[in-house]
Amino acid sequence: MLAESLFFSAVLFTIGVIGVLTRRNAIILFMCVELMLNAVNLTFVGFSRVYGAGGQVFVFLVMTVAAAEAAVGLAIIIALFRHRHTVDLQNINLLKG
Amino acid sequence: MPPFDLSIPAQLTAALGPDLLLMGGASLLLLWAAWREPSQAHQRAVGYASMALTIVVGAYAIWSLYQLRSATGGPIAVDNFRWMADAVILLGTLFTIALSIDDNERENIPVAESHVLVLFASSGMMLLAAAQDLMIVFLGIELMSLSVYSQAGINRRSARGAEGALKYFLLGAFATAFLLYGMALVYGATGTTNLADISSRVTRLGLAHSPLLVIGIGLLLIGFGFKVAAAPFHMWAPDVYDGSPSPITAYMAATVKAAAFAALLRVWMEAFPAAFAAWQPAVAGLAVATMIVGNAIGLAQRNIKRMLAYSSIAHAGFLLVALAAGSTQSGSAMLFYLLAYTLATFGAFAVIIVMARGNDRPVMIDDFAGLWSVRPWLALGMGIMMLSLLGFPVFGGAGFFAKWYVLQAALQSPTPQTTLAVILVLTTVVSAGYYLYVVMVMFMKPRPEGSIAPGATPALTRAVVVFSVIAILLLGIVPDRFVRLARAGIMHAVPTADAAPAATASTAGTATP
Amino acid sequence: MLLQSAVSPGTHPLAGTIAAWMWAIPLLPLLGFLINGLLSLTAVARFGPADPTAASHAAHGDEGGHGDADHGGHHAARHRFAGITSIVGPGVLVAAFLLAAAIFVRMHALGEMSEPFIQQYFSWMPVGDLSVDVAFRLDQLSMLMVMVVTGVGMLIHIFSVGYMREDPGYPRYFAYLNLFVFCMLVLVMAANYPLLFVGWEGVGVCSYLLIGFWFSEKANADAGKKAFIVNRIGDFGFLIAMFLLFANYGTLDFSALQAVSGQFVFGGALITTIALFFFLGCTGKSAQIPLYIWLPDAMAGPTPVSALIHAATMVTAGVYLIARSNFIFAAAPVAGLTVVVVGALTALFAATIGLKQWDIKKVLAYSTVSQLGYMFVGVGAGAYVAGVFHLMTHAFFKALLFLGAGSVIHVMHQAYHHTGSHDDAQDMRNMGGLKKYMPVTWVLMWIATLAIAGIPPFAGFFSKDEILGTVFQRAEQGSTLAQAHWLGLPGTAVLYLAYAMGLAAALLTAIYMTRLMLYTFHGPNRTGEKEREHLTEAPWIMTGPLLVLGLLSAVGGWFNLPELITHAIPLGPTAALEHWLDPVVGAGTATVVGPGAEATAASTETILIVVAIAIAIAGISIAVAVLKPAALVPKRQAKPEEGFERVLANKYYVDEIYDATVVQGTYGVSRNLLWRGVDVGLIDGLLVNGSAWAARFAGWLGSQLQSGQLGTYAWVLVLGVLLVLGAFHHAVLP
Amino acid sequence: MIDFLTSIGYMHWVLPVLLLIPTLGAMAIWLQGAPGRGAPGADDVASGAASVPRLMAFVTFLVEFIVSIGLWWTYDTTNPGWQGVFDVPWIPSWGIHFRLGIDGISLMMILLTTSTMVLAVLGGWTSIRKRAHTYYALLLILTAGMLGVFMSLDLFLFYVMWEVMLVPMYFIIGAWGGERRVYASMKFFIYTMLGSMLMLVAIVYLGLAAKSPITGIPNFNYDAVLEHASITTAASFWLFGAFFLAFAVKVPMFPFHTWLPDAHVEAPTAGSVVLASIMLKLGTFGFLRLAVPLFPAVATNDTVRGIILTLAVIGIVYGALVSLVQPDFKKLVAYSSVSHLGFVMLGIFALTVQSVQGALMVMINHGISTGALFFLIGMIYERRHTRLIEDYGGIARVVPMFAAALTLVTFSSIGVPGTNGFVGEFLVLLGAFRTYPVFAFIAATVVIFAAAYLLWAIQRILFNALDKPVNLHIPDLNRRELALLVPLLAGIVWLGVYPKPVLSRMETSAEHFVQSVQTRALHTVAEGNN
Repeated sequence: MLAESLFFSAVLFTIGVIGVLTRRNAIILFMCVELMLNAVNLTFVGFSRVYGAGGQVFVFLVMTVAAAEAAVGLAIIIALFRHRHTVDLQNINLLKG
Repeated sequence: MPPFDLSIPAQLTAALGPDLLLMGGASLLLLWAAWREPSQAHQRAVGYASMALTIVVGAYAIWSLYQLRSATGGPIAVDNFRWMADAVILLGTLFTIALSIDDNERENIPVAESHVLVLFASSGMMLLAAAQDLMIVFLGIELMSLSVYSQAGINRRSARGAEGALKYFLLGAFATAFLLYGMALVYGATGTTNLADISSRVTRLGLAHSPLLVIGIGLLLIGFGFKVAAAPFHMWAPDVYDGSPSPITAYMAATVKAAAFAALLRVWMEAFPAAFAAWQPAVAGLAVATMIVGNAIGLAQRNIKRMLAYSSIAHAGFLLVALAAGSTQSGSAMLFYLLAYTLATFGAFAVIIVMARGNDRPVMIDDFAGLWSVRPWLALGMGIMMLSLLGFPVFGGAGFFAKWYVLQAALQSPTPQTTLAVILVLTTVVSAGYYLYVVMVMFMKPRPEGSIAPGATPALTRAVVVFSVIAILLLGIVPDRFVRLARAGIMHAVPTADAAPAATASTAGTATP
Repeated sequence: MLLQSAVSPGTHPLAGTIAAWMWAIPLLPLLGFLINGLLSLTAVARFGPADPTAASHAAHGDEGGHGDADHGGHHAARHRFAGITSIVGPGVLVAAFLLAAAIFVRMHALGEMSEPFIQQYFSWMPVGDLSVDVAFRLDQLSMLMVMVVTGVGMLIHIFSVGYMREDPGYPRYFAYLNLFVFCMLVLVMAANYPLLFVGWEGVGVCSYLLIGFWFSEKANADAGKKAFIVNRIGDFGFLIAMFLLFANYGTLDFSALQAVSGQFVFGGALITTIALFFFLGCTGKSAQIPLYIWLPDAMAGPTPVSALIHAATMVTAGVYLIARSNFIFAAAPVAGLTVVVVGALTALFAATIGLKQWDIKKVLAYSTVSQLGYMFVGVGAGAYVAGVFHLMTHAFFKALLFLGAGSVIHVMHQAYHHTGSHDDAQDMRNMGGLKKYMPVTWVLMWIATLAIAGIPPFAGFFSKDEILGTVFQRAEQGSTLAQAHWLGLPGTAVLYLAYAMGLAAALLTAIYMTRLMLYTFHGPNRTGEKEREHLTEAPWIMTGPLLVLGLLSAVGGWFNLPELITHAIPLGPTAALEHWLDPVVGAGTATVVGPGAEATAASTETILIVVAIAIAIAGISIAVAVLKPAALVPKRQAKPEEGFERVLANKYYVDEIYDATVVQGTYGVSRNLLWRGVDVGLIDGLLVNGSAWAARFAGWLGSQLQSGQLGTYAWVLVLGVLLVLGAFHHAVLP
Repeated sequence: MIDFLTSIGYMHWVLPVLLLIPTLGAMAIWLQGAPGRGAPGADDVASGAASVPRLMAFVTFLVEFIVSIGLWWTYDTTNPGWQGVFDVPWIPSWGIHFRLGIDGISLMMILLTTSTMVLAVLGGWTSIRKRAHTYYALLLILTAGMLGVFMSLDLFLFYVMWEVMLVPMYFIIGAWGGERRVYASMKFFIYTMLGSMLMLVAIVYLGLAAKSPITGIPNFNYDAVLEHASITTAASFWLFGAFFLAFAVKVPMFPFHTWLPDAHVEAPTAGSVVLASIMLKLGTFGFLRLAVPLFPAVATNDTVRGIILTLAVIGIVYGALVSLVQPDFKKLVAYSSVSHLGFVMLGIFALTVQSVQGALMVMINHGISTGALFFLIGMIYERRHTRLIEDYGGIARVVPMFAAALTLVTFSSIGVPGTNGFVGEFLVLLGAFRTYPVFAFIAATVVIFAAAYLLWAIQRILFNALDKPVNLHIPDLNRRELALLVPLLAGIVWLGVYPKPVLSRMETSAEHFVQSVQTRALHTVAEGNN
């Protein structure tokens, strides 16, 4: 089971990465990141089967933090939307050089 | 010594007293901040209170430092390195709040919570400095990052601020995922998240070549590399620094970096010394790339905040050299460097705050033209900051000793990093191209016709500049006391990278501040 | 006193006598230099305002003052310190000469003096095993030179009082002239090569200053600079020779070197190289091929300067140097032959140019070059006495010729000055028939002309004859020179050739000198009608010294009469000079002559003398027969020369060739290749600014990547992930 | 004199005091007026605001000079070791001491510095018209830095002092310089820094190589590094290279010289004088003090020596040839410095007593002569605001005193015997000829070119026709300028005629240098063979 879960989580993680690389919408991008985090959670859980509860504690920590992150992130996206009326990242390049 | 038992209140306060004080105080201040209508007076009052809290916590941390307590193992480190790092972090916090109070007023951001956010971020940083467990590292990083993400966008009227915050947040979260994955793999390889246990298991089980561990270290390096803005994970930094309010930029450039480096060093030195050979080339490569990228692109900047952003990237490269050396000196060199860098960065940003024009308009280097003729003291202060960042002796004060220390660490390594040292100094020469450009513009260009003199320097901002200048110059003349303090801050695990376990106990045990 | 504190030990016969004062001989002119120099500066010093920047903004109201200080010597009033200078300037020379004469008398009274009298004053450059002292050496050779320098110098100083008194730069002139004499005395009295070099360069500096004395004319300033630089080429050789000596023999002191001269490998490469480099120095200072080009230009200086520096003393320093270094040259026959060849070539070559010059001073200048060639033929052939003898007689008659020419120029100048004409006061085509107006000068000039042409019993005859005779002897008798080979030619052939060239040059000398006399003093007068009224004899202060020199030119030969003559007519002591100089150059001469040389048969000697006289007379006759002073037209109406005459008048275009190749070549390479190419282009442009540009460009490139697009950042980040993980690759592999 | 000085313990305190005086002076001047007083950009000379700081600076420098002059007598010429040693721990954790001391070489350099600086203030008396306070303060700091380099007996301290000089000079060029001052100052700074930064690495390396085996603390003490640093042969080549680069830039040796013409041309008079007279000597001093003694085997290695000597000789000839075609008089003198400093390098690396002594003499002489040349250029520039040679012509008629001074200085620079210039060049060539005749031979050709470029230049300035009306009313030297030139002219003649007092003070040190380098080089080679 360990190998499968590790492989699966790696695939999930990669999908997340590809998503980040290819999508242009801030919210979708953020979702892809969440996907990556959850992939990692899966890894932790997988390893927990071998090593005991430590990994699972970590998973709870990650979930909590991810929730907080979502709150902050969405707030930031809304703040930006108020200025630019878009969340398409291609149009967001005031800052460059 | 055995680890502290955190369930015993006395030992808990011994191990986490300053952190708890800061978190508790910050929570109370948050309530107070939210209690009243937003106003400049309120913002200022909360700011003062935050500063007072910071000073108290700082005093507590320094007092702890002099208690000479130490413990090995456990999730929380109690050693001099931690308290020293705390002191540097809290100094940055104090500066940030002081500058924020003035900057909020000038930019008309009556948000009292901004100071509290700084306090929360700092408590995350203090956790990072103390973390001896990957979980604590993660917790600290996220606590710090989330607060700083919000900080970056605190000026809600600024489109640039919002854009910066978004970029920071998205890329930060993205990088965090790598960091986390790295932690998972390390956990998978060793079965523990405790740094000391990781180290002992790597040695005991001969895991130095285990793919899981090695990939895990690599991903951790990426995560930390993002936080310290090492190339090629640096791309966020210039944009975010550019968009954020100046005090926050300074905070990100100096203090966030300090905390991230403290954690990076601890993780690397305590958990992975046995894998030195595995990670050293990568860290060295990262250092080289960062030094070159930061200093080269810095040359092309005309916006001073972006210039300082690249400068900050370059400094991350210099600090990575100390890490790549993996010598007994690395830790203390890094601490000293971070202190000097904090002073110079905050000083520089304080001047930038004075020069700001508002209206979301970036401050350009050419805005400093002829500053000497209208605000000579300010120009002088900025000149000293620039020379300090350049690492120039006497006139740049502490900056030079910082660089000297890093060089010494690099060359004193069991595998002397001569190439890194040479690249360090050569890229430093390149950096002279942009630091001196600022100096040149201030002192050698005429003030453009019809340009308005910058407004009066607010008291706190001035205090930051004056304090930084004096501290930099003093440290540049009599650094010995601080060198000894920084030396005492070497962690117990560090010397194992030297493959000299016998020295471990003696260094940590006998060192006195 | 510092200078007396370190006098050499008192065992020498001259110790404790008047000779102990020999340090004062050069110091007197130095004193004169200081006084005159201060006078000169005091007179013109006018302190500027305390704040020159502020002053320069508001300066233009201040008219007058500086503008009238015309150094051209045409319209200015007499210098306000002229009186003091007239006394101090020549006075120090008179004193120096009297002192020198007193020492000479004392020395002469000693009879034989085998060891030089050396005074050490202080240590100049004591470094490690090098010890260069400031020390003067008085021996027979330096005594002779001191006498010539102070004596002729004194006369020319006196002459200058008349010649230069109206010049606004009068004290400056005497300051330079005194300084020159000081340097020349250091040169001849020095006890070691470095100190000799001090004098050697010092006279060059003074020559530079005096040639460019009227510096407002670009040509004069150019001439001074040219003289100095060309001399420096020679000095380079001198320096190398010194370095070679020190590197191989560890000393530069004459006595010490003479003591180790036993170590010299006769005819060895080292000693030959040393001698040749010394000779390179001589070609510069003494205007020999290929470095003679500066001397004719040097005539831009005041005429007494030409007489003193560029005829009588400085230019003969090379001859002195070889005589002084006879122990080196004697050991290097190839170098000796080189000296002979160069000397003979120069003598002939310069004489041909002298044939077609119109400027009276230029004729004399080429004549000087030519006569110097003779001297080198002499010293090169190991006839050190003959060379020095000719040096001395030449000093007399050439000084006389120059001063006579100076008188003529002075008078012409005065005449033009009165009428406001701007014609060339030195061009012989503008003169003619001056014997009517300047009879004394005319007579004296003829004496000098006969002397230089080699008509007995005038001085030049004896010295020139001795040189030519010795060269012939060296060839005939199988001396070391004759046995050596020069560029594959046997030494004998070279010497015979040199003898023949010497004779040819003697013929030409007689011709061009007669030409000079005919065009200047004979025939109809070609000055304008108005000018003619002002033509008159120069004042006595000028003709007085001429008379003394005339006397010396006439009887100078008595100093060293050949045995052949004294045998026939007991005129005086036989070969007095040879005996006098024997302690200094005797050994060197003996080395050159080699063992087993026989005396030349009296009959051969007689034939040589007859040939020489015949050639001199032939030259004069040809000139008188061919040249038609009456047919000359003034310079303004003259047609340019044609054919080979033109080549001669243009001095074989040597200056032009040098300029086009060496000078312009150096400038071209320096400007276009080194400065613009290497410095500005390669080092600064490509490497320095190029690397700065490259760094900036890299920065710009990097900042272009910083596009502001989050997508790009993410891609770069992931790329970084791959790179970092790749960097860990090695750790996983076994 | 000696008794009096001994009675006040002169040698014990003089070195730190020499550093202290200018530092305090700088602070006093700056606090007295800058940056508060006077409108920026105002003409401080005209308004009188400059009179106080320049007087303070002058007095400070005069005091400094008077204090330093005692060294002339108290220096013990028989003692080859360090004298006047002052040693206090500075950063003990890093094994860094504030250790000062002098030998005969640094003695002369210190005296050259203190005397030149007095004149340098006089030279800028009226030409520094803006921000006078800061200018004089910087000049004093600069002096402290330069003196510090000459005195340092700790590698770290040496480096610090080395860099300390850089900033004041950067500002002096950049803020008070000519039209292209910004470019020139930046180039100067970065060029020099590039050189010195690698030296920094080398110094750290050396300090660590000499670290205490017990405490592990590095040791930067010069003598300790000299005696105890254990360096492999390969490393010593690299380290020498680092020092070489730092010093070669400063000297400057061909091809690292291109910062010099720009810096010289743009710097104000005192800046040019300090650059030429003192700062360039720091490079050659660095070779004498650090690069060669620390790595004798490398410095005497045939290839390395061949390369350095080749560069030196190229510099000698090249500098002279390029000088020949310069239209700007200051630039001409700058390139001539390249040539002269080439002689110093030739002398040092020829490694004979004569050549080293000669090199030291050239260092002093170049300080005097080129300093004087820059003063003179500054004076005429102040009057006419042009440095182009072709803008002058025939001015000897209107400024005879200036002309006389310039002519004498020119002769000195050409190396006419009887002036100081000859003694140095003669000794260098004479000494070098013993070991490297070919190099010396080529170098000696410069006697020709030097005459050519300088005489041609002064001819076009002083002589020829006075054909430009604007030159008709140039005022001659004023009393201050004359007073400043007289010591220099006297020095030119004194050192040309009687250099023995100077030579004898440097002799022990020069001999010690040559001998120790040669014996230690042999020793090192022998060790390497074993």
